[in-house]
Amino acid sequence: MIKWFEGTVIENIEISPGIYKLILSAQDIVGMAKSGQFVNVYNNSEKHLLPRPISICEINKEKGTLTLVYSVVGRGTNIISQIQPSESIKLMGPLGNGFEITENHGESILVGGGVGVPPLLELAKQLKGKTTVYLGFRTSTYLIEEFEKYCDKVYISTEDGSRGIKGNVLDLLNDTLPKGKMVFSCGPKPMLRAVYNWAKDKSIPTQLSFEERMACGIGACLVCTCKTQKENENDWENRRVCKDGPVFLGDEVVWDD
Amino acid sequence: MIKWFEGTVIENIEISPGIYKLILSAQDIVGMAKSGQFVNVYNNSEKHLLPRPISICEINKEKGTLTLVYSVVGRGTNIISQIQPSESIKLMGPLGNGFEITENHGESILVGGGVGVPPLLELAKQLKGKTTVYLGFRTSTYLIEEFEKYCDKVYISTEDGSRGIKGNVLDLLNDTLPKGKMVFSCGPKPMLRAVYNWAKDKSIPTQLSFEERMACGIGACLVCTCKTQKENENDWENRRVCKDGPVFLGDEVVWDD
Amino acid sequence: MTNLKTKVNIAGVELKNPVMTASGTFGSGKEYSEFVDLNELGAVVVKGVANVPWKGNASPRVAETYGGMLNSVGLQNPGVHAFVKEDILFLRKYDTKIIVNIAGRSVEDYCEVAEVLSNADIDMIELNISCPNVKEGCVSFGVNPHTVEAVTKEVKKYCKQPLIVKLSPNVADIAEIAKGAEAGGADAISLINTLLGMVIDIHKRRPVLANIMGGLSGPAIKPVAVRMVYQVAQAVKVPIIGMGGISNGDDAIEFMLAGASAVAVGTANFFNPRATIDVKEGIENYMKKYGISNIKDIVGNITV
Amino acid sequence: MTNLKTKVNIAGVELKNPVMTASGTFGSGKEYSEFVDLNELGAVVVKGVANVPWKGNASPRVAETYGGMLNSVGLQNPGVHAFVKEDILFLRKYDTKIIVNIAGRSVEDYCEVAEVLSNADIDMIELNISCPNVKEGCVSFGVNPHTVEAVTKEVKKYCKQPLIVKLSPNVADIAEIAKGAEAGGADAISLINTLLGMVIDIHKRRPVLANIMGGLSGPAIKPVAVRMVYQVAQAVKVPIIGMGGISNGDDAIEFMLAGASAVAVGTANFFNPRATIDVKEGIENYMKKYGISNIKDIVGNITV
Ligand SMILES: Cc1cc2nc3c(=O)[nH]c(=O)nc-3n(C[C@H](O)[C@H](O)[C@H](O)COP(=O)(O)OP(=O)(O)OC[C@H]3O[C@@H](n4cnc5c(N)ncnc54)[C@H](O)[C@@H]3O)c2cc1C
Ligand SMILES: Cc1cc2nc3c(=O)[nH]c(=O)nc-3n(C[C@H](O)[C@H](O)[C@H](O)COP(=O)(O)OP(=O)(O)OC[C@H]3O[C@@H](n4cnc5c(N)ncnc54)[C@H](O)[C@@H]3O)c2cc1C
Ligand SMILES: Cc1cc2nc3c(=O)[nH]c(=O)nc-3n(C[C@H](O)[C@H](O)[C@H](O)COP(=O)(O)O)c2cc1C
Ligand SMILES: Cc1cc2nc3c(=O)[nH]c(=O)nc-3n(C[C@H](O)[C@H](O)[C@H](O)COP(=O)(O)O)c2cc1C
Ligand code: FES
Ligand code: FES
Repeated sequence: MIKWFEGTVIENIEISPGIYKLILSAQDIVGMAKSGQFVNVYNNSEKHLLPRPISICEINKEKGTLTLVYSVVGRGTNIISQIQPSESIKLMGPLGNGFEITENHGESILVGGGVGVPPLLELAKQLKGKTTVYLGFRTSTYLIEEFEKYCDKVYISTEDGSRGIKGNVLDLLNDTLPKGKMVFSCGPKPMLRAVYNWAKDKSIPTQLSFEERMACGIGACLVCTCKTQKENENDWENRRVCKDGPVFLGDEVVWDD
Repeated sequence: MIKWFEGTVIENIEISPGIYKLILSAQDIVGMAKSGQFVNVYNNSEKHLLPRPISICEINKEKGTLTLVYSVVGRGTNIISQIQPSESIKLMGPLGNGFEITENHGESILVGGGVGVPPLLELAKQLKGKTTVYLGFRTSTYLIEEFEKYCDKVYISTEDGSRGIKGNVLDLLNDTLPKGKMVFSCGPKPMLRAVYNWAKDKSIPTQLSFEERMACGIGACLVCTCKTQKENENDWENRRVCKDGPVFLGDEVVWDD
Repeated sequence: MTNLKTKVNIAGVELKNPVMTASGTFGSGKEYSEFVDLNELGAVVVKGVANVPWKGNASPRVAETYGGMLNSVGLQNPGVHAFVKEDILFLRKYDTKIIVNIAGRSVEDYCEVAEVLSNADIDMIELNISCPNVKEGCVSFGVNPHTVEAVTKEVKKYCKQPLIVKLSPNVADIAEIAKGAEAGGADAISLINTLLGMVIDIHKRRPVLANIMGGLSGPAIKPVAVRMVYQVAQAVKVPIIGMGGISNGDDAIEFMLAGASAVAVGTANFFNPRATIDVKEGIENYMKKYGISNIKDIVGNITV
Repeated sequence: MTNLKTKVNIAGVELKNPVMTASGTFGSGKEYSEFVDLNELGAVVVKGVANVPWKGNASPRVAETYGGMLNSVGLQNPGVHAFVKEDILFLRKYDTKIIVNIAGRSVEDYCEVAEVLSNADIDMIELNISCPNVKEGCVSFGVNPHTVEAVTKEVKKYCKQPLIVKLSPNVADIAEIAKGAEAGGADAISLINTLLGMVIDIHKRRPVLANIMGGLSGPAIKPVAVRMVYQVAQAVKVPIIGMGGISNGDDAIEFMLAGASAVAVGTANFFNPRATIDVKEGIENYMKKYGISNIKDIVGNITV
């Protein structure tokens, strides 16, 4: 069941330049939420109307809270960043399919880039086997300590070399050549493609979380699509990132553009 | 010189159900402002864009403040009513021609209806001779004490008879048959027409303040018009309420609709 | 005022109230049924279906604008056969009317869909000759009154249910187009579809939409929609279903006063998933406030 | 980046920057000169003038809408003779170009105004065949490419200054209309004028505007305007002046990327009297940010 409700803001702080951590009381949905799912954040502004999709970064079942970590890139996220503790905010969630966690994946490889980093945190917490994490940032980094708490190894890259290696997560993967039973990745499409190709080459299956511009967030309007292979057919179809995704298997995605 | 500037809110309180008194620090314009002029109040909402014209109710030159008294009727005035002291608000003013006060009008008759009452207060303060005031309200009344301070006689009508006589200002005029050298009036057009006809019958000249929907407020867009007689011609023209008005002589107005 | 009469009759089909969903914004009803009791709606108008599955346009397909949005979905749909198999059964569980929006690239396409649907358990067909996001067919049928008449007449032959013709606002004279639809046998007219628009990402220096242009919907277009409903109401006798930016009861009343017998809620669902219900309740509140017992007394009831 | 080249050349007239005022929203410049240094503007486009004084429509003439407004001024103006006597002298005190928008009820009317203006000290003439608020003439000329061509050709005969033709967005195919204007000899094309719209007061149950319908302007219409500028830029060779909802520099850049060589600011003046200056400065900031030294490099420079 997807819920549409008012969440109460517990904390909304800048954890890195332009990056905010928003903790929400969202009892209604924490019980259902999975890692890799997202919520739609509605806003009070009247100039723009569409909700903003933000991934779930952490789920705290005891406290009944969700943590979202988001980058302020435009009008909507800017408005969200100004919400004060104890104010309430309209939310819809949990949305999307989320990552598929089997009993024991054995060794898992997590690869996140930019705002693709936060959705991997809850996943990292829940994965049972050994987890190696690759996080790529432009300059400033965030959530590293949290990942270090839950993961066996955390590799970092920054574009300017200010922390970890200078380069991107692909450089890290090629440097360290991790082994694993599943790659989980979230980030910009070019990165996902590179991660997919890297993993395919090593015959490691991939679960990739996509971003696409959305309107409804629940599969009704068909504006958010990912080109995927049709089962048992030499044909493709446009599937809904918000409902059938955001997580797709790397092998089902048509990587032509 | 018309100024466009940020005024600071000193007080913004409900003085009667749905009627607010807004005191603004507006040093820039108090020196120039006249009774019967108005200001444009810009708003922070993004759903509606046009400024709201509100008459100047009081001018305090020592304190450098303006008082506006307004009724909350829709989205814009509702937003204005929520502004808190010490917040600032974009204003443009003083706008319009204002009432024409000659050295001594002798006896003046002031007639205000609804939100046409506030603009008469500053006028009442400034008029030198005897002033008789007629104020018409729907149910609740406001600013009466202030008028009583500055005027020789204040008559009140309410539609429900809750204060003063039950009826309207025309009933009051007809009951009391005041004498005067000038009638100043502000209120809804049907009231202005009735006041004009009443005064004309008694050969008393009228200065009438009109309301019209506006956009620019400074005479540039021509959306706010009052049909007036052309001088020395058997023809009429549409004059701008915001620039050529809001005060017109009753005799120059074409009363055909 | 205990008994508000909110029923409206569109071409012989009685809706319990005038509130519908706008095609393409409400899927086939299932997704929004988590937030909205579909029994409360006059009708559910489902996403356009064609004779065969359509893949739709490339992504991105949406761009937000001031008071609205552009979409360039391009009528992605699983085809009428999949629709008939999967969606009707779900909707029939609810006490609401089912209206199916149909898309085509040629008159034959439209007729084929209409034929399949004429034997399906649905209440009305809405002919979409107004989608700006598909190159062939669709909107090109919608900009000339003679073509509108011809395509309406042809499709009508295959319909057992009443036929609504949905008009494009991207025309110089909407009343002429509406007359064409009426002359072709339309049982009702719905309008407006989206206005053709474009948004450019000034930082990437390219259009936001992969398809370059898209259809503008939402509150921003409401004045254009109200005007067109009013113009069409003066020009035709068939009932009108009004839409374009309706977000609350007051908006719906505005369309009904302009001459619409029913209304549809589209983009508003995206920013308020319960928009349809808010519209319905808002209409009832207006009726109570002004002591209007029968909703029919609102339709076209303005003094000009 | 100390030397930003912001000059643009429209049909031989060099503007110091691409920012103009939109006709009808800026009077004859005097009112806004209290807030804006007119020397900072590329051009002032004045309110439409006709051969004789026009009284305009009845009041109310304005209705606010979501992200925009309707107006139904109906081209009230004191006539070209009064204009020539009073307003040119004022504007000539400033180092800015003067563009005069002309209105008419017939081709002869337009020609008469053009003839008077051709001997006046102004820089360009803008032919308004797109005002939705006047019944005769005006918009009726603007909806058919052949009429547009014919009226342009005729008026052009009387113009000594370059002629801009201003197009109506209330058409099915704006590119065809633009081609008509170009074929008729237009030296430049400006667009868009307002979209025809209507607002109903649901409490009084009557249209807000005395004239029933009016022209929709403001941010709400921007996506439609950008789309039309883009379409026209693909269709004609003459320079384009883009307008419709421009409120800041980013909006202006969007129009220029779509293909406009210059832009005009209309409704934004009403909610921000310094909008023209903000637009000008915003354009400069964009140029600096992206290291664009010559503004001409922005025009039409998108990847589709
Ligand atoms: C499933 C999903 C999960 C996401 N999770 C996160 C997250 O955890 N943290 C985070 O910082 N960001 C996340 N994003 C991206 C986030 O949604 C956008 O950054 C945000 O919508 C931008 O809104 P804006 O108003 O600030 O930007 P603007 O550019 O002003 O937005 C304009 C429009 O474009 C849309 N848009 C702009 N950028 C994106 C984008 N990258 N993806 C989707 N829509 C976009 C907006 O929603 C809006 O409709 C996620 C996106 C998706 C689809
Ligand atoms: C010169 C002048 C002086 C005024 N002085 C006062 C005053 O001192 N106190 C006071 O309470 N009101 C005054 N008014 C009326 C006041 O401007 C409107 O009540 C106000 O604009 C309503 O805005 P809204 O958003 O709350 O209402 P809405 O109805 O939501 O406004 C919608 C649009 O209509 C316009 N509008 C609505 N009603 C009026 C109206 N009566 N006159 C002009 N425009 C209107 C709004 O400005 C806006 O553009 C004055 C109007 C004018 C023209
Ligand atoms: C995402 C989206 C998809 C749409 N798909 C269709 C469609 O398939 N068929 C159709 O006739 N109209 C379609 N429309 C148009 C709407 O039904 C409606 O006419 C238009 O959006 C105006 O109403 P609104 O402003 O309330 O959204 C679509 C609109 C949107 C926003
Ligand atoms: C109040 C008003 C009056 C206008 N008068 C004219 C006019 O006289 N001639 C003309 O060609 N356009 C006129 N227009 C149209 C504008 O010049 C412009 O094309 C339109 O408003 C779109 O731009 P905007 O959204 O920036 O306002 C007028 C617009 C408004 C709002
Ligand atoms: S956002 Fe509507 S289907 Fe995905
Ligand atoms: S409001 Fe623009 S002229 Fe009066």
